[in-house]
Amino acid sequence: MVDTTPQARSGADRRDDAGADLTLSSVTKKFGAFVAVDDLDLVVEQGKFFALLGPSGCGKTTTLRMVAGLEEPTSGTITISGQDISRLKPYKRPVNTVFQNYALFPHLDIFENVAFGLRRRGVKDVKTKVDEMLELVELGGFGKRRPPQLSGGQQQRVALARALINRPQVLLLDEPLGALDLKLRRQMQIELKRIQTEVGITFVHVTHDQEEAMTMADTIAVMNKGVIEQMGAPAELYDAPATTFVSNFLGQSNLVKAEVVGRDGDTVVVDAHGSKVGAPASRARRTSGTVWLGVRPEKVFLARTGSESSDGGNHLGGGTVSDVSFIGVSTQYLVRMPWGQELTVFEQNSGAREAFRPGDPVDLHWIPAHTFLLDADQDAHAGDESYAALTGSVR
Amino acid sequence: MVDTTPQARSGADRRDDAGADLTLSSVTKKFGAFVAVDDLDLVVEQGKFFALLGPSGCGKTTTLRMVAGLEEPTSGTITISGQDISRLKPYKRPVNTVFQNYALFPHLDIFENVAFGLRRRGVKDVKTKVDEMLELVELGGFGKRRPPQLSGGQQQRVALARALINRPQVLLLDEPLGALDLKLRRQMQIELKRIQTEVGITFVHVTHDQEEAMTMADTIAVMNKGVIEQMGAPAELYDAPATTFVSNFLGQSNLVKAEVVGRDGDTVVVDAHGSKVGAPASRARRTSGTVWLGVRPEKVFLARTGSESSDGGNHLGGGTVSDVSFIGVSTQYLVRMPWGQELTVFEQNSGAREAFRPGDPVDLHWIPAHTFLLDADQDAHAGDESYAALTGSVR
Amino acid sequence: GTPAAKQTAASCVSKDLSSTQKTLHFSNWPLYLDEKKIKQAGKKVTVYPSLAKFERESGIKVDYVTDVNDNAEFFGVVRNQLADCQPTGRDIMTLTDWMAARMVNLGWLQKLDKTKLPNVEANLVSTLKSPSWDKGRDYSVPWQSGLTGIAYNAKLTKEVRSFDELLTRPDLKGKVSLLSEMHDTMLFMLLLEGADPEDFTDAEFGQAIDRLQKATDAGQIRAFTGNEYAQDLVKGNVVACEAWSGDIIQLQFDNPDIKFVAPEEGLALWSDNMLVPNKSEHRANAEKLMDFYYDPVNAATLAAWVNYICPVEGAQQAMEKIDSSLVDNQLIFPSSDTLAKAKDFMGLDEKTEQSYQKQFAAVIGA
Amino acid sequence: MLWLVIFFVLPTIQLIATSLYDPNGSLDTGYAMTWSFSNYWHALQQFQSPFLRSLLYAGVATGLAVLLAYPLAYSIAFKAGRWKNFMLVLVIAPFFTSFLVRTLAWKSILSDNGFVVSALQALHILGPDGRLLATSVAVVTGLTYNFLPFMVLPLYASLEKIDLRLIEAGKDLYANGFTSFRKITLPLSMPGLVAGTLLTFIPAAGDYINAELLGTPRQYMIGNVIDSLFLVQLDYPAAAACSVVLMLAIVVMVLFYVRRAGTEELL
Amino acid sequence: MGAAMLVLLYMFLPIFFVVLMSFNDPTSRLSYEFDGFTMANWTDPCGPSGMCGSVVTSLQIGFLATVGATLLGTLVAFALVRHRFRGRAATSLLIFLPMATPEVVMGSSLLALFTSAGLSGSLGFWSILVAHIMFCLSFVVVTVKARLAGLDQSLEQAAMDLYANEWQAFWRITFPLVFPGIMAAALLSFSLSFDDFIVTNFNHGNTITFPMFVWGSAQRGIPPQVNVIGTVMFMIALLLVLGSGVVRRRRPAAA
Ligand SMILES: Nc1ncnc2c1ncn2[C@@H]1O[C@H](COP(=O)(O)OP(=O)(O)OP(=O)(O)O)[C@@H](O)[C@H]1O
Ligand SMILES: Nc1ncnc2c1ncn2[C@@H]1O[C@H](COP(=O)(O)OP(=O)(O)OP(=O)(O)O)[C@@H](O)[C@H]1O
Ligand SMILES: NCCCCNCCCN
Ligand SMILES: [Mg+2]
Ligand SMILES: [Mg+2]
Repeated sequence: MVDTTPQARSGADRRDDAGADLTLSSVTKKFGAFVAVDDLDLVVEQGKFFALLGPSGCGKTTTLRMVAGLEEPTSGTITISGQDISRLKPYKRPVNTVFQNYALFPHLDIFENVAFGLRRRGVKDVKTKVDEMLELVELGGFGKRRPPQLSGGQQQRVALARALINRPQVLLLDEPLGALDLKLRRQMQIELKRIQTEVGITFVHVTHDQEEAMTMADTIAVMNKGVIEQMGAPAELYDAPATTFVSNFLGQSNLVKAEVVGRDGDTVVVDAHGSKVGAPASRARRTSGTVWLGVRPEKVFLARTGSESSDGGNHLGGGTVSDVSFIGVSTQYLVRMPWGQELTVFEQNSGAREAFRPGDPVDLHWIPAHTFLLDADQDAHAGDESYAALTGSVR
Repeated sequence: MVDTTPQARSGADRRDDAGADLTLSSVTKKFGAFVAVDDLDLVVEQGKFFALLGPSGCGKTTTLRMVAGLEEPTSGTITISGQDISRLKPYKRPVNTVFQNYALFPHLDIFENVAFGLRRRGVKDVKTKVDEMLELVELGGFGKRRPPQLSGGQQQRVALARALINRPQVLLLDEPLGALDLKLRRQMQIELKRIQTEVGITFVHVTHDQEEAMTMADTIAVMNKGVIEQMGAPAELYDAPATTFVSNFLGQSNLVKAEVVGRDGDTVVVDAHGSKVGAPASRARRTSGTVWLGVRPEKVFLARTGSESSDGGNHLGGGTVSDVSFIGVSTQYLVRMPWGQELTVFEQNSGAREAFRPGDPVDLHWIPAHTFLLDADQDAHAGDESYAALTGSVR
Repeated sequence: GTPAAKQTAASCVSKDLSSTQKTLHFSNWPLYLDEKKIKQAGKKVTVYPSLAKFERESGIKVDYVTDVNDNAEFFGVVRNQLADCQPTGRDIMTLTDWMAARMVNLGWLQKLDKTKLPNVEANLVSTLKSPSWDKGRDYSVPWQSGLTGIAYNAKLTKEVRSFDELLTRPDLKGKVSLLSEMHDTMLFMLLLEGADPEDFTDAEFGQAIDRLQKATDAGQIRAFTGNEYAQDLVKGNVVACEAWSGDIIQLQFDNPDIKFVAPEEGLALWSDNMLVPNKSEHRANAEKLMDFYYDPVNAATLAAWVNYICPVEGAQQAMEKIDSSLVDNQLIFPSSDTLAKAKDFMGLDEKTEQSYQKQFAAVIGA
Repeated sequence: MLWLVIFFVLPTIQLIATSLYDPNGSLDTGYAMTWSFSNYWHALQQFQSPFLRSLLYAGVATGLAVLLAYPLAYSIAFKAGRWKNFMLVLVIAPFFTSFLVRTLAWKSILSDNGFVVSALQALHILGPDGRLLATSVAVVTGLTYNFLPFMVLPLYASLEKIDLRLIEAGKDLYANGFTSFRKITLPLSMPGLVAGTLLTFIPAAGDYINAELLGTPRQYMIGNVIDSLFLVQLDYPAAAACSVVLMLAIVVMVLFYVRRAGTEELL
Repeated sequence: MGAAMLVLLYMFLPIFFVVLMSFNDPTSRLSYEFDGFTMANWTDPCGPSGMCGSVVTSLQIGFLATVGATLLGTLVAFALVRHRFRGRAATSLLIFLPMATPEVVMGSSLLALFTSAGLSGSLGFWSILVAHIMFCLSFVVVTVKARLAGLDQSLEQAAMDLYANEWQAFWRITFPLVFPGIMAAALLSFSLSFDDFIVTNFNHGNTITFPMFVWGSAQRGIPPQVNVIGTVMFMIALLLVLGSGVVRRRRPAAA
């Protein structure tokens, strides 16, 4: 459908062109005195799938809007393929957006909404392309309807189609799949990824679906209060979070206060409430003094107290199951440790292992390689907004 | 804050009252010739948390709107606590809604948006209550802003607060947490659940987050094309789906064509492409002829071909790993079977077991109790909209 | 359908409550009554000296309303009521000859009691005593009169002496305006045809219309106007026009270049007449007022302010004491010679009136 | 509704009846109902040119009003910030002086020796004998001026509610300033534009004062004709017939226009 | 914004003239030329007899007609947009007819109506008011409808869901959202009423409005004070908005 030969990829004016490097340098945006985006630096490589994650109100939409040219940065520059676009009009930028609020044109039917960008650029054969695109988002036959006659998810798909059809160099997606059910979301994810890989568009994707970010993105940036806390490949962020915020925001983490007591080759040894625990030096952000000892809930497996030896493995003993909840694929256990802290453990419901009940005495085991150490100066609950609520929970 | 004594619960006019039975009888809604909701029957018990799940456009919002009185049913009746409210004005119904599109009042600030319902009912002490509610949704200090000055997730929280503050008998939630990041969503879920349990409000909750539905709901109804396919407790739906649609929509399922070949006590024995596999009779929707043999991906564990015996367990051999993807907590494997079908297996990333690579020869093992049998007249891919895309996927 | 609008003394009888109700509703043209500013309680207020005097002397409270702006318009305002024999809320209304004639014809006016009008009987100038449409002045008493003639701006054009020049002189092309009221303009067209405006035939009228048509077609005439011609004349948008004498006096105060001429074809004399409509309940009060203004001193007071022709014999002498500069103004007190030459428009029955109006309207474009 | 019925429907019925009366009636004799449909034929025949002129002048004035009003309304809605209300009132304030005073002022401004004419003559746009006053230019100018607020205000009201995010979305989809105006702002302001054109065109088509004061009989519009028939010629049946024709013509045009503009919701 | 300013300038062109003329010292009554500067008109604004009275009358009628027509017209607009009733289409068309009716015809029709109702003797303030409400109504309906068209109904629904009955939903939600339209309609109504001469002239009884006064005095030369009134009206309007703006900006501070 689209020319993707390398020759065709150069020239900033060609819209049907492949993706391009996107750079934000020291970009700041203030609303009055409120700093929504704070001195942001960001490089998204050409043709990459970049995911922007962060809590509500942290400045994701604002960042995208500045890239699209819909908000002017208070300071800083934005470039695409080296060309400074900071002051370029939105319609001059080789960028399209799927808006968080859809922003469908109420006076146009679905077909014309999707055709809008093509018509502006005088592209031919609009009908075929739009029909194809509507099929892709499973809205074939809805072309004649008006936006208010669609369900929420259908509207979101129109917004997606409307941006996607233009195959811009950079596509900004602001929670483009939020209103879709899981199945459809997965399908759309695959479509997005396919288009992105085929055409080499640069995607900047805001999502609240971590799985989405994990599976789709080449790079993830975790944003917090207008600042990027950590950026890297999904597995890297997940396995070796740099801050407590990231460790809590991206997936869940158990963080236990510990003291570094020594070193054993590549392993940093810490003392956590009396137990000696090892962590790979490569995953330690700090190698002396007080640290947060971190491990992901799914890395931990539970064993009835004393039932398994911890040869070579890490081990924290003396816990009591305080809560069990069934969440489909897996079960989530809360385990109260002797020092009062509650730790979380996920157990896949393979049915192969015994399920525990509240009150059962258990030990926690995991492999040292899955341990990470963080600077203890940070709040252990940063990024875990549910902490306060959880601890006050009635369940 | 609220009187929840049983005596106070009667009287349809008391807003600060506890939840109430909600019944829909043969409710149908047509838009022109298009049937959005088709002869729906539904009973939601007083004080229960009811989740409505279904693909985009299946009629969820339309159903809620009819309960709220914003859409008139084409036919059928709706009652609350036995009182027919089908033709009652929206403001006479002890029902509040969190709208999918928020529908915040653009000319009022956040405080006044949230205070709206209280003021209409002449409730006293509005300030304290609103401030409390804004704190609850983590928007303390945002009271003076106007809706367009908030981020998407912040707006959604305002919509939530605006409905919640009224403590209605029935609260309708149309994807109330869709725009929130995972952490905040979990926190809000806990809050919702707490309020619901404390006050005994009847919740009807539309969500695309299956985990949300699973953990929060007392009852889940899976809706498809205006019709409810199955309704029941979360675990019941998950473990014993009644239709291929439910089995695919709620979580994922592997469905393999099989022939019933006999019975062994409580176990129905089927032949699936040459392997004998057993399933509990209680989980068989059909006990003769051709069936779909179903098993959840997380129930299956992979073993290098021939490495484990299948004593008493179910077992399908001769597969080849065709795709591996890392999704944080677990890894998803696609395994191509000798008869060409691709089956899915989830493996928790506990780090305790070896990871497979594409091309590895594997066997699938699972416990017979996790097997279910469905009527083979149905499309195996109903509810799995990603199927077509998946099979056509480039990855 | 609607019934005939004609009323008769028998079909529409009016009571007179003047003996008990000392009030009078007087509808007149704006700025047609002497005014004076006085200080009252520290504020400047405007009063009508002569009217105040009348109120004092007669004990009658006058509700003076200046709501006559245009004869035809005013007719539209009162015709429904008068056709139905219903009250208009007015006791005196001041209308121009042709409109007064129509009212007389339609039987919409109350007959005046001559015995209550001694001053009028005595002092009404003779030229106005017997108009064709109200031979015995049974229904009307002139309020003010005026002349219709030609005015030109001497700074912008050389002297204009006749309507003939107005309609044909090439240097005036597109710079001439005529009055939009049929009677005003057609009177001169008839004179140009050599017909007698006080007695002419339909055929003569037809020829007069044709002549006017020719001039309009030629683009000679820029506009048919109401009172706006005065501004156009001052501004130079027109350099010569058909004009009313009272207006020209006003303009001359400021701009001596504006000249009023008695056209060679003749002059037109018109009056605005006080009339008492049917169903007025204060006819006697109205008669008191009419008679009051026919006292020469009162008449001169009025004339000194409004500058139209005073229809009251003896006012000229009385003017000596009021404003001696105006005594010899030919446009306020024209010689009886001038007045004798002046023409009046023949009274027309309703059908003829309508037909002439139509023909005229067709020429001027509406 | 009752209000409309009493104060409008009843008189309208009376008007239609009058238009069918005997054209030979007079006040003297009264008017008989003779179902004289020929009145219409005569009206159309005799007053064809003022009719067409009315529609033409009103059309041109409406067009000009759109051109003038749109930028103004747009600026007030989107650019005026807290001066919004102030500017709105500025738009209407000139109309608190009297109509006649305004028109006289226009007469002065456009007069043959005024600065506008002199300037145009100096630029050779007008010939040395050229004039503005007493031409159709003056009449259309007057009409445009006097109905401008009727265009500005509804347009403003309609523009003001446009969700700016939609315009942003348009820009994001390659619509430059002009295109996004044409494809998004304009269609979304259509209800206001249609309302404005109706509020301008309809009364302008029936207006006669501008033609009377700023024009000459050559510029007379159907309003002047009706006025004259009604007040001077006292030909009530013809006046009524003309009015009915005017009203019908306008209703037909409105229906057609509103359909074309896709703003049926205004009906 | 530049273009907008030019248009405003155009709209103000005659007004500059009016302001200028308010300082005119005319040499004759018929002159509408600037002959000389004087403050006299400003120190004696009510000089011409009856003028100030007529201004007061016009203001009263303008105000009441605006309120009446805006209220009624808004209701009609809502009925037409929000309710499907029989005869809706006919009613909508009916709304256009008064605008299409030449003023002479409307004025005299109303007069005929008042006369046949036997009210001819008591024409005056109230009959003018009724007439004005009558002809302003269409303008209000059309203007408000334009604003109402396409208004997001989900907001009203949200309000109803939050216990606002129809009336409250209207006042609290719809009204503020439609307000710019209503405001525009009210401004139009006022200017229509304050400027009307023809319809008023037919139904005025013994009441004189400001346009009638001006129209009438034009026959003999417009008194320069008319320009003073024009200027003052204009300034009052501006001060009112500026004033209300100040009040509005203060309110949140006070709260
Ligand atoms: N006003 C309308 N006119 C015509 N069809 C409509 C209208 N409103 C909704 N529909 C259709 O009815 C169906 C059900 O819509 P509904 O909004 O109830 O879906 P939903 O289940 O809430 O979907 P989603 O999850 O996408 O929000 C959809 O196919 C939609 O297109
Ligand atoms: N116009 C505005 N005026 C003032 N503050 C604003 C405005 N727009 C956004 N903000 C604030 O800026 C911050 C960042 O907003 P933004 O929309 O970028 O958040 P987000 O990361 O997209 O959040 P979400 O996930 O909830 O959509 C928020 O706290 C928001 O309240
Ligand atoms: N201001 C009073 C003017 C009166 C004019 N009457 C004119 C009648 C001409 N036939
Ligand atoms: Mg956002
Ligand atoms: Mg929905």
